[in-house]
Amino acid sequence: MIHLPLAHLLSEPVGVSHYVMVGAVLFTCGVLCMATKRNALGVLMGIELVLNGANLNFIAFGSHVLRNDVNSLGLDGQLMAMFVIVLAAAEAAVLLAIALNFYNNHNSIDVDRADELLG
Amino acid sequence: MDIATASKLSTLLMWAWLLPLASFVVILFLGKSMGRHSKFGGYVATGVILCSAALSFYALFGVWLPNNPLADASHSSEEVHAEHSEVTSVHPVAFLADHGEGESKGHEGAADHGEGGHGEDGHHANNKPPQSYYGDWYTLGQFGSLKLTIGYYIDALTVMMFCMVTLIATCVHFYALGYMHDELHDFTDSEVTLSDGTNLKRPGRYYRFFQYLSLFCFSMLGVVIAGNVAMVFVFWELVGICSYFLIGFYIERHSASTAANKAFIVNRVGDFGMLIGMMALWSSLGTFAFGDLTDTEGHVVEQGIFSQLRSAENDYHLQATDSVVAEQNRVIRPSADGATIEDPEHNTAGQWLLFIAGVGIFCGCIGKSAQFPLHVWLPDAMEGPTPVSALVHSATMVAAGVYLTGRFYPAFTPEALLVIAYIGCATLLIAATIAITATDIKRVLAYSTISQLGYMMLALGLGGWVAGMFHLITHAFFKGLLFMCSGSVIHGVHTNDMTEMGGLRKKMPITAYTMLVGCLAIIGAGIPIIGPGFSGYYSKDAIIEQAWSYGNSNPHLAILKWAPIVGAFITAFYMFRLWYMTFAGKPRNQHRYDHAHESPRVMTVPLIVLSIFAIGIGWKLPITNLNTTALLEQARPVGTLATTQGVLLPELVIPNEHDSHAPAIKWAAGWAAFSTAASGVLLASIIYLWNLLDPKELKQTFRPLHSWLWNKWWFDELYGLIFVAPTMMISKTASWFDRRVIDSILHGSVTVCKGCSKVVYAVFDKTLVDGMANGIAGVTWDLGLWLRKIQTGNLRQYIMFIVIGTVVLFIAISFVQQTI
Amino acid sequence: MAVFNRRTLETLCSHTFYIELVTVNLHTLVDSLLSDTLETSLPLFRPELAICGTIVLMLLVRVIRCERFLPPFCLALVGSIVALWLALPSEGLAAWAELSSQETFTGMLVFDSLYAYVRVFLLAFAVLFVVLSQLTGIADREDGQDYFTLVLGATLGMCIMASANHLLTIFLGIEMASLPSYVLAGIVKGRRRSSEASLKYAIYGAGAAGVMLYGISLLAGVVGSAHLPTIARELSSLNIQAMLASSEESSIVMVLALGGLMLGVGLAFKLSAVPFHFWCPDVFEGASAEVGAFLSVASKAAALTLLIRVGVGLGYVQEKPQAELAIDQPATVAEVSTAGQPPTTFAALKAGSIVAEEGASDPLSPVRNFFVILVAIIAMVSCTFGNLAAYGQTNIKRMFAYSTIAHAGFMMMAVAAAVALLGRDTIHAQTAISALLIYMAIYLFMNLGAFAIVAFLRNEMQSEEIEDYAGLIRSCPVVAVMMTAILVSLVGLPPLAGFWPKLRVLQSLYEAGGPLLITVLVVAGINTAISLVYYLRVIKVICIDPEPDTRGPVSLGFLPVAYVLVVSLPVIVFGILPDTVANWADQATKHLFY
Amino acid sequence: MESIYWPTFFFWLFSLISCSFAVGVLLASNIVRMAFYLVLSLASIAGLFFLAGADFVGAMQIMIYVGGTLVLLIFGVMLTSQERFIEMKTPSGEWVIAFFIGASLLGLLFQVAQGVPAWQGMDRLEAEAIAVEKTATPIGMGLLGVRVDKLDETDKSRQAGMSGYLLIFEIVSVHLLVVLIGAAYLARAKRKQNRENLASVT
Repeated sequence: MIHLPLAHLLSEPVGVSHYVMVGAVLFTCGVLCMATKRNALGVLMGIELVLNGANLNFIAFGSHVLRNDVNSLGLDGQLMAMFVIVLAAAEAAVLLAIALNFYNNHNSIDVDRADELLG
Repeated sequence: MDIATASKLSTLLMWAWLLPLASFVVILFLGKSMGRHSKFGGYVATGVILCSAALSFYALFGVWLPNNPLADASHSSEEVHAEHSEVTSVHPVAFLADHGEGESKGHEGAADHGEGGHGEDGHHANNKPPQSYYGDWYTLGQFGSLKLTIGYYIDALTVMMFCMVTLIATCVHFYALGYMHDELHDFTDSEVTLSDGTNLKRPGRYYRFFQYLSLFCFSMLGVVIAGNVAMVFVFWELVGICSYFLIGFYIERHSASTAANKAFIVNRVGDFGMLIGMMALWSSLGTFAFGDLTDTEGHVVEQGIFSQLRSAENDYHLQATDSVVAEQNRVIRPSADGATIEDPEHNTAGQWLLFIAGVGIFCGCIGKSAQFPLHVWLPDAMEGPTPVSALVHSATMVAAGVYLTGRFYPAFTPEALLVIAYIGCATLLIAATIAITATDIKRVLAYSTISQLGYMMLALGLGGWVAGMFHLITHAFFKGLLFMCSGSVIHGVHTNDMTEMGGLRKKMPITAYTMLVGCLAIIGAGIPIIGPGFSGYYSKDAIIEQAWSYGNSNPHLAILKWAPIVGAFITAFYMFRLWYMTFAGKPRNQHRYDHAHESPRVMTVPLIVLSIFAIGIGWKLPITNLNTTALLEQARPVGTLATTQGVLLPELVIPNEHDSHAPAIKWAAGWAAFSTAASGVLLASIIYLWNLLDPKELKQTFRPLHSWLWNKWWFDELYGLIFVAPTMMISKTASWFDRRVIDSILHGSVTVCKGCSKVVYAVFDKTLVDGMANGIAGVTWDLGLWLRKIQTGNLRQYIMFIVIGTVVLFIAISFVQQTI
Repeated sequence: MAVFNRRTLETLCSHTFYIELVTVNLHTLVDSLLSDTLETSLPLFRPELAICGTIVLMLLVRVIRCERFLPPFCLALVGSIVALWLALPSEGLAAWAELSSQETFTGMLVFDSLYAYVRVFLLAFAVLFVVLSQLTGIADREDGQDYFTLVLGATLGMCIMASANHLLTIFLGIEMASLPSYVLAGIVKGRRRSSEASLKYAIYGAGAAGVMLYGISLLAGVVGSAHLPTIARELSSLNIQAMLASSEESSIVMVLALGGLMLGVGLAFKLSAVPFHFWCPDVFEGASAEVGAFLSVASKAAALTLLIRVGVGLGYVQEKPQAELAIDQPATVAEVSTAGQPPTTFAALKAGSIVAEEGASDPLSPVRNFFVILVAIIAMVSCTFGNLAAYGQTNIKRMFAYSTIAHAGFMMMAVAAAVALLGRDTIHAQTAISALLIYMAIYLFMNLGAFAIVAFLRNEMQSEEIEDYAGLIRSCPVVAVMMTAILVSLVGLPPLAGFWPKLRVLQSLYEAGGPLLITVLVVAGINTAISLVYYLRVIKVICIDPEPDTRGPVSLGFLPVAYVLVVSLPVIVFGILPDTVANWADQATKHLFY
Repeated sequence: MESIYWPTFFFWLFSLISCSFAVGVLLASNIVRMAFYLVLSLASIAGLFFLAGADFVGAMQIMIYVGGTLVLLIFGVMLTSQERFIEMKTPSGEWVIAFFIGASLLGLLFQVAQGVPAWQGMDRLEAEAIAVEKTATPIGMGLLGVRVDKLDETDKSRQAGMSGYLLIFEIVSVHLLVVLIGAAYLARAKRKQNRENLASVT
C-alpha cells in the first residue's frame, strides 16, 4: 500500500528503484560538485561521486536480492561495477597527476585560473 | 424539483444578493447628508453585508445541507465506471431505477434531471447533472426566441460561493472601517502634486467608498446567482464598472486613473470575445439558460444549455445538437456535405462551433480573471485602496472569471479545455516569474494572484473541476488574508516598498504571524501524502495530482504536467522572499521601523478570522463529514466524471478527475509538490533569511533575466507598441491626412515620380544586390564572432553545459520525436 | 547470393562450437573458452597484441637501461609497423569483401570488415604519427618512452572502441583512448597553456565519462544485458510503439531514451559534437600540434566507428535464420558461448535482412528513429556551430579545432543517413557507411598534413598565429602549396579529394530522404559555403599577403618537407583518382548487411 | 504495524549516510572536510553493496576506493594544501544555477527511477525466500571468461549475452600500465633541465 508510506517504510523490502534514487542523488551531487567546486581536487571528488552513483545502479540492477526476474543484469552488474572501480582508480591517478602538473605551472589549484584558453 | 426547497433557497439568496444593493441605494441618497465625517456609510454597508453573510450561511447549513446530505468522501466506487463506458445510451427505465437509489431524497418524482450526489449511484460511465434549482424571477423581455430574464441557478457551488464572498466581504468591510479612517476628515493626498507645488487637498470620501463596496458585492453576487449567460454578462459588466470606480478611488492620482482605465479597457477586450461566444451559443442553441425551466408538475418547459449539449440519451457526453450542426454548416463550413450526428466515428460536426463558443466565453474569463495575455491590468489595480485589492483579488472580480469557467464547464469541448489549460499554464508561469523580482509588497501579491488564478484555470482545463473550484475557495481566504496583512503593514510603515521594510516581526506580531499563515497556505504547506496541512495544501495537491493524471494520459503534453510543479517552487520562493524581506532580518530603514506600529483591533481581528479559515477551510469537520470538496462534489457538472477524448484532436484525453486520486499518482505528485515547495522555501531562506547567497550578486549574475522579469516580460511595452502606439499613430495620421495630404497630393505625385527612379537605383542596385551579398556575409561573420563568446574558457561552466546539454537534448528530442 | 551465404555460414560454423545442452559442465565450458580464445579470438587480435607487446617492451627497455641501443622511437615504429602488417590481410585488401562478422572474446568484441578497415586505418595513422613525432622532435630521447607508450596505449583503446560489442567495452575503450590523451595534451610539462589544456580535457572527459557510465547503467538495467546484439534483440521484442501509447510503459521508453542519450554524451564528447565540444578548441590550442593531429584524426575515426557500432548494434537485429541453422546442425544443439556466432551480429545473413526490409512493422524502427533524430540534430548543430565559430580565430590550431568540430558533424550526418536507411534499404546503408569510411581516410591525410605543417612551422617560427603565416608562399613554396591544397580540400571543392566523400555523404542523405534528413542535407550544403570563408582567409594570408619584415627566413629541412609531401599528396591524387579509396571502402562495407 | 525488516532499515541508514555526506561534499567549502565526507559517503555505499548481495564488490569498494583512491586524493590535498586553497568560495549566482540544474536533473532521474515497474520492490515474503549467494567464485570465474552463473540458462537468446570478462580483465592491466606511466611522467620532476645542464657541462 502506498497510501501510508511511512507505515511500511521499514517493514517492506526495498526495490531497485530505491537504489536508483540513491544513485541519482549521488550522481547529481557529483555533477554539481564538478560544476561548483573551484578546487580541482574537489572536482575530482565530484567525479568519484558520479562514478559511484552509476556503480550503485549497476549493483542494484544486477542484484538478485532486490529484483528476481529474467531481465536482471545478473552477475554482469557486479562485474561491470568492479571494472568501473578499477577504471575509476586509474582515472583518479591520471587526473591527480594532471592537477598537480597544473598546480606546478600555475601555482594554484583553482580551476577558475584555467582561463587563458577561450573564444 | 423540490419546490419548497427551491423557493426557500432562492428567497434567501435573493435577499442576500439584494441587500447590498439596498445599502448602495441608502448610502447614495443619505450618505452625503449624514455628513462627511460620520461613519454612517461604513456601518450601513458592514451591517448589510453581515446580514447577507448570515443569510448565506443559513442557506447553506439550514436549507441546503439538510436537503442534500453529503456523500462519503471516498471515491473508490468510481473506478468501476470506466468499464461501462461502452454504454452509450441509457434506457429511461434503467434511469428511473437508478434514480431510486439516489441520495437526494427531495425530488423522487423528477425523472429527467436534478440528480443529487455525484455519480456513486449511477452505474454507467458518466455522472448525472448535479442537484440544482433553476428559475426565473422576472422576465425583462422576449424578443422572438431570445428571452432575457433575471433568474437564478442554485447548486452547491452557488451556495458555497455566496458564503465565501459574503464572509470575505464582511471581513473586508470591518477591516476597511479601520483602514479608511483617513477619509473621515479632509484628506491630503501626498501623491498628487498640484501645479502650484502643494499637495492636493480634498474632502474625505469615506461613505462613497462603502457605497461602491456595496455595489461591488451586489454585482459579484449577481454573477454568482445568475441563471443565464445574459444575466451573467450584465453583472459581469457591473463588476467591471465597480472595479473601475474602486481602482480609481484616488482618481486625482494619475496612476490610479490610468490603472482604472486600463482595467476597464483590458476587460472590454475579453468581453468582446465573450460576446462572440454568446452569439455563437444563442444562434445555435436558442437559449442562454443554464438550467431547465420546469412547470409546477416538474415537466421540462425549456431546455437549458447543459441539458441540450449533454442529454441523458447520450449518456451525458458532450455532443453537438442538430441545431449546432446546422448552424456550423451554415456559418463555418457551408460547403461541408452536411455531416450529421449519426456518424459518431468521424463526427466533427458542430464541434468547431462549440469550440468557438467555449473559447469565446472563456475570453471573457481571461479578461476578468487576468489570465495571460490580458493579465496586465491586475497589478496596476493595486492603485486602489488595499481593502479593495483584497476583495478584488480574493472573492470578487477575478474569482468571477474562474467561477464562470466552472459554471459553464459542461459546455466546454475537450479542445476548448486544452486552450484553457494552456492559458492557465502560461499565466501561472509568467506571473510567478515576475513576482520573483517585484519589490512592491502588493505587486508581489498581485502577481501571485494571477499565478494562482492560472493554477485554477489550469486545473479546470485539465479536467480537475473540483480541484479548480476548491482552489478558488481556499485561495480566496488566504489571498484575502495576505492582502489585508500587507495592507496592515502598509498602514504601519506607510510604504509599499519591501526594500524599506525588514524586521517588522517584532513591531507588528499579529500581522506577521497571520501573514505567515497566509504564506504557508499559499505554498500548500502540509505533511506530504497524509496531511494535515494548510488549506492550500489540499487544493494545490489536488491540482497537481490532476495535472499528473493528465500528463500520464497525454504524454505529449508534458509541459502541462510539469508547470504546476515548477509553479509551486516559484510560489514558495517569492512568498517567503516577501515574508523574510518584510518581517525577518534587520530593519533596512530605521526611520520607518521606528514609526511602525501594529494596526488597530478592527483590522487585526479580521486577519485572525481569515487566518483560521486559511488554515482550516480544506479540513474535514470532525464528526460530520462536512468538507469543502464533498460539498463541491455535489455541484460537479454533468458529464465530467468520464474519461473523455477530444473530437477535433483525437489524441487528447481528459482523464476522469477521480482517477487522479489513485495512490500512485497521489504519492508521486504529493512528494513532488512537497519537495519543490520545500526547496523554494529553502532557497528563499538561503538568500533572504540566512544571507548565505548575496541577492545583489545574484542580480548581477542574472542581469538580463532580472531586467526581463523586473520589466514584467515587457508586456506593457509590448502592448504599448502593438496596440496603443498604432492606435495613436492611426489617429494622428488621420488628422495629418486631413490637413496635409489632400493639398500636397499634386506636388507629391511629381516628387514621387522623380524619387522612384532614384529609389530603384538605390534599392535594387546598391542596397539589394550589393547589400544582400555583404549583408549575409556580415551577419554570418557577426554570428561566428558571437558564437565564440560561448566558449568562455571557464571549466566549471563547461561541466555545467554537459548537464544542461543532456537535459535540454532530452527535452528537445522528446518534442522532435512527436512532431516527426 | 543464397549459395554464397550457405558457404559463409559453413565456414563460420567450423569456427564456432556447438555443444549439446545435456553435457554442459564446467569442463566443457573451459574447453570451449580455450578454443574460442586461442583459436578464434587471439589470431584476430594479433595486431593489438603487437601493440601491447611494444608497450611492455618499451617499459622493459627502460628497466634494463638500454635505451641507447633501442631508442623508443625505433621500438614504437617497428611495433606499429608490425601491428599494421599483421592487420593487413595477406591476400590483399580486396579480401575484406569475403570477411564476415564474428564475435570474439565471448562477445566482448566484434570482428568484421568494418573493423578490419578501421584498424588498418588506425594503425597506419599510428605509423605516420610516430614518424611525425620523431621529425618534430616532440618526443626526445628521455621522454620518448612515455610519449610513445601513451600514443600506443591510446591507439589500443581506439581499436577496442572500434570493435566494441558490449557496453563495458565501449566504456573501457573510451577510457583507454581518453586517459592517455589527457596526458598527451599536457605532454609539454612546463607550459602553462599545455597544463591548462590537459586539465580541461581531463576533467571534461571525466565528467562526460561519468554521465555516459550512468547512461550505460540505465540502459543495461532496463534491458537486462550489456551485450549489444542481445540488447537489440530485447529491444526488438519489446513493442516500443505500443509502449509509448500506454502511460505506464511509456516511462520505460523514457528511461531507455535517457540511457541512450547519456550514452550518446560520451560518444559526443569523443566526437567533440556540439554541445559537448567545449573541451575541443581549448585543448587543441593548448596542446601541441602533433597531439591535435592525433585527437582530430584517430580519436574521431574511432569514435565514429563506435557511433556506427552503437547505432547499428542497437537499431538493427538479424533474426536467427532458423531454417538454415537447422540444416547445418541437428536440432538438439544449442550454442553455449557466443564466440563467432554469426546470427547474433549484423552478419551477412539474408534471411534476417529480408525481415528488416519489410520496413514499417519493424519493432526496432522507434530505436532507429530516436538515434537518427539525435544524431541528425547534433550533426547539424555541430557542423554549423563549428564552421561559424571558426570565423575570426587567430590561432591556426584553434581554427582547426572548430574545423574538426564541423567535420565531425558532417561525418555524423553519414551515420544518421546509414541508420535511417538500415530499416528499408541495407544496400544504401552500406553506401552511406562506405562514404563515411572514405571521408575518414581522406580526412586523415588532410588533417595530418595540416597539423604536420603547423608543427614544423612552429618549430621554425615559434608561432601558431595565422597572421604570422603571411607570405609563406615566397619563403617555403612547397609547404605553402600543400597547405593551400589541404585547405581547399577541407572546404570540399571538386578537384581535390575532400570533395568526393562530401558528395557521397550528401548522396546518401538524399537517398535516406524524409523531412529531417533533407533538412540535414540543406544544412550540410549551406555549411560548405560557410566554411569557405575561413579556410580561404588562411589561404589568402599564406599566398597573397606580403611577408612581414620582422620574420627571418623560414626553411624546413628536407625530411619535414618530404613528410609533408608524402602525407598531403594523396589529397591531390585521390582528388583526381578517387576510385582506389572508394573501392576499398566499398569492399569493406560490401557485406556488412545484405 | 508489522515487524521491522532489517535489511530495509539498514538500507535507509546507509543511504541516508551516503546521501547526506554526498550533499556535505557538495556544500562544504573546506577541501579537507570534503575529503572526509567523501570517505564516509563511499564507505556507506559499500554497505549498500553488501545489502544488495554484492559482497565481493562491496569489499573491493572499501579496499580500492576508500583505501586506495581516496588516499591518493588526500595525498593530493596535502600536496596542494596552501592556506588560500583550503577554502574557495563559489559566486552566489553559480550556486543558484547549479541548484536549478541539479533540481531538474534530480527530478528527471527520480522520474526514471520510478518509471520501470520491474524496479519496484518485492513482497516481503518473496524477498525473505531468496537465498543469499556467494558471489566471489562466480565473479572470479567470470573474470576468467567462464560464466558459471549462466550454466542453466535455458533461454537461448539470452545465452548470447553471457559474456566472459577475460579480455577486459587482461586489457585493463595494459591500460593501468599505460596510465601509470603517463601519471608518473606528469607527476615527476622535470628532468630536461638537468640534462641540458649536463650537456653544457660535458
